[in-house]
Amino acid sequence: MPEITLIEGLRQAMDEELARDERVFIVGEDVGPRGGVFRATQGLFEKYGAGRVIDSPLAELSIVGVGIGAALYGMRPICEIQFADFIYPALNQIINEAAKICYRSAGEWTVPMVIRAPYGGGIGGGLYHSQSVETLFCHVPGLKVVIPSTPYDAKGLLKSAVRDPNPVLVFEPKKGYRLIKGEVPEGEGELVPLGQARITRQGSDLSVIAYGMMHYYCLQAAEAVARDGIEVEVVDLRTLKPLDKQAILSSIKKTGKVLIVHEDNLTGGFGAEIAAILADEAFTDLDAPIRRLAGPDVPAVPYSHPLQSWFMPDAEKIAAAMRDLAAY
Amino acid sequence: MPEITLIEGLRQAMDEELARDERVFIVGEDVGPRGGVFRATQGLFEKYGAGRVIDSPLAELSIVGVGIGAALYGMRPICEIQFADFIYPALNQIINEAAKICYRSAGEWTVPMVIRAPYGGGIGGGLYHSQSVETLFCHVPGLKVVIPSTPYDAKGLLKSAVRDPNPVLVFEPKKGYRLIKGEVPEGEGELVPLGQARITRQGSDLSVIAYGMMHYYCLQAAEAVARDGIEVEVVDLRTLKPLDKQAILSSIKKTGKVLIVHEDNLTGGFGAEIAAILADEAFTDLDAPIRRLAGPDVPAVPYSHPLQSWFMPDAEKIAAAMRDLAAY
Amino acid sequence: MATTVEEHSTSLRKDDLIEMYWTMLLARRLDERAWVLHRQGRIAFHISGIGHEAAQVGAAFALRRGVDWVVPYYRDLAMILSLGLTPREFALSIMGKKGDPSSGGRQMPSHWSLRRANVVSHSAPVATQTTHAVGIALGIKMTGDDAVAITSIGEGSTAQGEWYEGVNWAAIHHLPVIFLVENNMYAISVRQEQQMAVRHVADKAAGLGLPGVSVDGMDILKVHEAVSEAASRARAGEGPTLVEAKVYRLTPHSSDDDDRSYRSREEVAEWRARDPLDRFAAQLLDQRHLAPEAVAEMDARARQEVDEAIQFAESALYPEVSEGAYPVYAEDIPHA
Amino acid sequence: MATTVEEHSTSLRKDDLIEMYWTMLLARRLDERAWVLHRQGRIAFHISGIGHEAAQVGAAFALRRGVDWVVPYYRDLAMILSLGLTPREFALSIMGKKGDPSSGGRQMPSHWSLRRANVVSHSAPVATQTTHAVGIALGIKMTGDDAVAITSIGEGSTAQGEWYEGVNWAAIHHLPVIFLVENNMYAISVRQEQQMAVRHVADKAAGLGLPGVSVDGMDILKVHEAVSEAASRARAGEGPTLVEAKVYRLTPHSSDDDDRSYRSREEVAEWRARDPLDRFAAQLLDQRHLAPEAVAEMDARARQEVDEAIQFAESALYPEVSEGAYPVYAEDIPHA
Ligand SMILES: Cc1ncc(C[n+]2csc(CCOP(=O)(O)OP(=O)(O)O)c2C)c(N)n1
Ligand SMILES: Cc1ncc(C[n+]2csc(CCOP(=O)(O)OP(=O)(O)O)c2C)c(N)n1
Ligand SMILES: [Mg+2]
Ligand SMILES: [Mg+2]
Repeated sequence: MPEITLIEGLRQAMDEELARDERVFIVGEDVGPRGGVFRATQGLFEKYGAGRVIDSPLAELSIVGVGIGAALYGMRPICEIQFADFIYPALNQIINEAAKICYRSAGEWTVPMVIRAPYGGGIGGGLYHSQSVETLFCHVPGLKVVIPSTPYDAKGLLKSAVRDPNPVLVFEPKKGYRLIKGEVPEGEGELVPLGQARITRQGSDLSVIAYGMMHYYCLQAAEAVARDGIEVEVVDLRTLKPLDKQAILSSIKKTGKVLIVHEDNLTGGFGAEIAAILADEAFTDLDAPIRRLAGPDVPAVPYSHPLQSWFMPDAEKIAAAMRDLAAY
Repeated sequence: MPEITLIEGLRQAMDEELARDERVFIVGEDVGPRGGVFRATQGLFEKYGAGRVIDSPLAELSIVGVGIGAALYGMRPICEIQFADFIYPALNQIINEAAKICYRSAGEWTVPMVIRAPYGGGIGGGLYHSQSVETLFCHVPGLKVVIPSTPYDAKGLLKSAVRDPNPVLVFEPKKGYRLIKGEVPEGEGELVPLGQARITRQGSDLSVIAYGMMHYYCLQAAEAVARDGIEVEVVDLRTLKPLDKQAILSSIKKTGKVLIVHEDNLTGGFGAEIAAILADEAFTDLDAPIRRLAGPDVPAVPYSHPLQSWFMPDAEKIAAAMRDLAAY
Repeated sequence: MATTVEEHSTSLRKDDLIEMYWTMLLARRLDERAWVLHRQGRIAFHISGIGHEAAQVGAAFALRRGVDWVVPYYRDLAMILSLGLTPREFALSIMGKKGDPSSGGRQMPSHWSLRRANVVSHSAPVATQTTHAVGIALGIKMTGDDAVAITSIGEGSTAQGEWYEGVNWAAIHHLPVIFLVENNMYAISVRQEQQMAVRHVADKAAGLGLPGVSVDGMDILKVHEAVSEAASRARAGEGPTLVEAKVYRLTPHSSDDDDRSYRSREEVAEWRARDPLDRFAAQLLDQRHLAPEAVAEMDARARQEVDEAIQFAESALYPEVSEGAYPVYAEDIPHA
Repeated sequence: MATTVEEHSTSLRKDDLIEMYWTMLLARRLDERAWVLHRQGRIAFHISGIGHEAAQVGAAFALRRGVDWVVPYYRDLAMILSLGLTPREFALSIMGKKGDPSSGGRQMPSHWSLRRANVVSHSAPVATQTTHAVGIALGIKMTGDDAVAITSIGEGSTAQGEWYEGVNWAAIHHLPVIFLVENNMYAISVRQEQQMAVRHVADKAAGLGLPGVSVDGMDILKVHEAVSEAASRARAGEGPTLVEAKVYRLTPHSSDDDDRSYRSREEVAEWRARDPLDRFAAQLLDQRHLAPEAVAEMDARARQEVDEAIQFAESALYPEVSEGAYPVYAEDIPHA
């Protein structure tokens, strides 16, 4: 199997879905001849034409709102938000509309659509090109939220998202776009089902729960602490909503200790929900406090290099937190 | 001391602040001659004129965006969002702008503004006139979030919010606007400082943490279970962000059991953060799982009366959860 | 002056005219009854279309009903009746009963959806529907289907960026969509002058690069003509049109409103004298399309249909409590 | 044809003209150096104003600097230099060094703020600044202060509902604000025709009820004149104006962009021949406001200032890690 990058996995997924189903189309800023500012849609405009790879006006709420309308009509839009930081103008459309249409119409109408957005820090993007925004959406019934951390999952999850009959947000760890490589079968790729976490490393001393770029660092950190004899079990959530609660509960049953890692701000981040579930449903399995390692509570990742490093959780900080918890 | 309603407390606060500081002004939909759709600003247009009580265009993002600009210029806007459900168009302004301006300018610019919005269900408002939206904002560094549950606090907290040099969101339990009455000193009222919770009932068996309308029901429920000999300590958060962590931790130290109640959806709600803090920092004080009672995970409160009752936590459901936890 | 039926250029037959009048009448009687039910405490909320009926029915009859797509707003009772909503269904919806076709009792009344008639579910946050209509029109264009989308909105709500973005997109891509603005001069209490600095909503079209027309929305034939023309343009691939219908809301904003704080009784009385229902009746009588007895008979029939519908709904069941939990996701629909 | 200095109606003195030229020149040399530093791997990011300098300096010199309020966007290096930013400060900002006056290294370069000059902090999400300028203008009107607000934006970003809402509000309330649109025909790769269905951004003004003018933004005097007039109107209580300056971005969108995928080299070359810096130099030479030697001397001086600034910034310190944690709230500012 050939090794490809995470972003190439995404590109292949879109290419294959465009070829498979003529209702599928892409819409967003600079997705056409430019191929997207990260080149995720490179070549697709040339292959499928301006009718199916549409350069939108510079206006996120209408990218999503028009996508919803098209989905109501029976199309399968893939909406690109250029950076997750720019998704806020579309929140009314996502939260008040896309998420609620199925319920509010008693199932008469559904919104099969995908919203893709690069997210996360560590790339010198400063406050507005580094944000993690997944938490907001994980709180909203009616949405699904997917964050891949490998090329294989990126391709397989995005394909599943396109075929899903609900609004699905796919947040892509942009720092990993070219950094993370992995094997992906050639040709018509495999689907990765939404809603299933994956244990990417077995261990008995403590469980680490992560997703996206942080999952990548958690694996590195787990290797590092293994040298000190600490065996960490690593859970890659892959889909945050719906959450694979069973996978988490079983891991904690086994290890009794848990560290949750995300780069989004600590307070009220997605780690809080995981911790809350465990503090209720795994209460008797826990033999240490539930620990979270997350971005600090400042408005976003600062630009200047030393400040960015201060903000971002990385393999070293994660390893330190693992050691600390293992010693509890 | 005269008894007044919660909404009258809010009206008095605005009246007094308008009189005190000429930089203060009100802006929102129908806040002028109509006095607001709930009459929170009744009489203020007549008293302070069209220059200080401004009927805005029907456009929430500009209510907030223009408010931010005015605040940058040195004014003290009180922006009214007619229903919390309609705050989403303004999220880009609140999250990307108001919350981040102080940090991003290294403190050169600040945004002293208040955003008020009625929130919550139980009033037959259906999906779009019943939402609880506090959780989104509690996750955003740079914002403060206040939810009063008594007329005294409504007045004192809103006055403090107007004087606060930061963007402060005040969510008002609209079901309690006229239902909740209480004593408030006449004349120039007292300030209630932001960031302090209040123990509104002492108890030793378990702690209940709530805010807004749910706090009101928690007190009723606590009375009910007291008849069965269960002594509940009730914590009214009053300010959700910054959270009064100390108040919560001390209460749990005393009781060892905790139930968190909110009407916002369960998953990823503000209760998750409280649970996460306790599961880490009060781990050794806990002698039962951390329980949450919240709105179910459907998109919002449905309209039809039986469905609304199904959705809303109330004194009865809370009492049942208290009994259940006490018996653990 | 009102258009005479003869002057009116489109091909409305006598039957159409009578059906249009019937629909306006039925809408009016249902709407009036809802106000009564609210005063009696038998329903919790009502938002009214009284005064807007000519604009709505005129627009609806310019569509190929069941073919074209409609994204309405909360004041559009008369429009949705034109498209096939039954009085019984309306009655179920105002009582939050099972069988309400818009939402099974989940949404407030007058938040329409009628799948069988291509009426798309809309919400309460104003102006969100605009981009949906544009997306539908995009879908129509992509599939090459022979349909047109129309979306309605109040003049105040055109202050929302959402509205601007939708219209802009449609103008750029020449999409087959009609933007109908029902301009009743008020957004709850706020007058048009506080919502825009142009005289007519139609003036906004110039800045967006699409045609805009403003018509007397109390004149059903004028509205019918303008929307028919817009629909022809859309079908011919000539792109979107903005149609402004100048109307007046003859009632308070909703059952929660009291309009005395923001407009004079004289103003309301003045507009009441221009009631679009009376006006259309006068036109039809004048042109001898209807005899006075027929008008009276239709009114009696409308009242009876309303009575029957309300009775039906009052004895209907509420949704079961277990229905509250779904369908949050499309996967839950089989259970619905 | 370019305006001659004589034709130009406003009262620019020779000194002003030379200062304007100097500012354009300094902006150009700083900007060019930033591209070089980026290629050398010495800075991480640059977003360029090359081609926009006439529009920006022309606009800035129409303001009472230090009195009027400015809410700029990321391409406005030449404008902010006109308002008092020093080359050293710019150099600090592109390197993310301590002392960057916009953000102390927190924001990406070219996200301006200069409190001492009434330049308000802005962000990356486009169009959010528009309503801020309107709010500032509201504050000016409320206090009766003698000031004007100006905000700039790209033509693509006027597709945002945020822009529309801001302009609409200002038009309704006759606020003293100028909306400057620097129309360079592209939003990254997307051409104007995909952003709007009108020929000129200024055409949008008609739909919003305020005056709109479109000028050749490569002609500094034309821009100066248009903005001066808009400022006079604002000060006279006559409300806002939309000024469109037609320019061209002579570089890729940013150091992350490669513009070859979306525009031809011929097109860029054609516009390069109309470089606003060369054009203004030619005007000044032509009108004998400057001698050729003076132009050369100024250029040498600009290059030297740039060298010096870069050197200064390279040896400056980074922010301390402890600074990352504040100021999240105004209470934290004393520590800053
Ligand atoms: C986003 C949003 N903000 C506020 C409201 C509350 N609201 C409901 S209707 C209305 C006025 C609408 O006026 P207009 O658009 O003129 O329509 P009309 O009701 O007059 O037909 C307002 C402010 C809302 N529904 N949605
Ligand atoms: C809300 C938002 N969406 C997307 C972007 C990414 N982006 C940055 S600049 C730009 C193009 C802006 O074009 P225009 O307004 O014409 O200004 P120009 O850069 O041409 O001066 C885009 C899409 C952004 N910064 N903000
Ligand atoms: Mg109206
Ligand atoms: Mg541009």
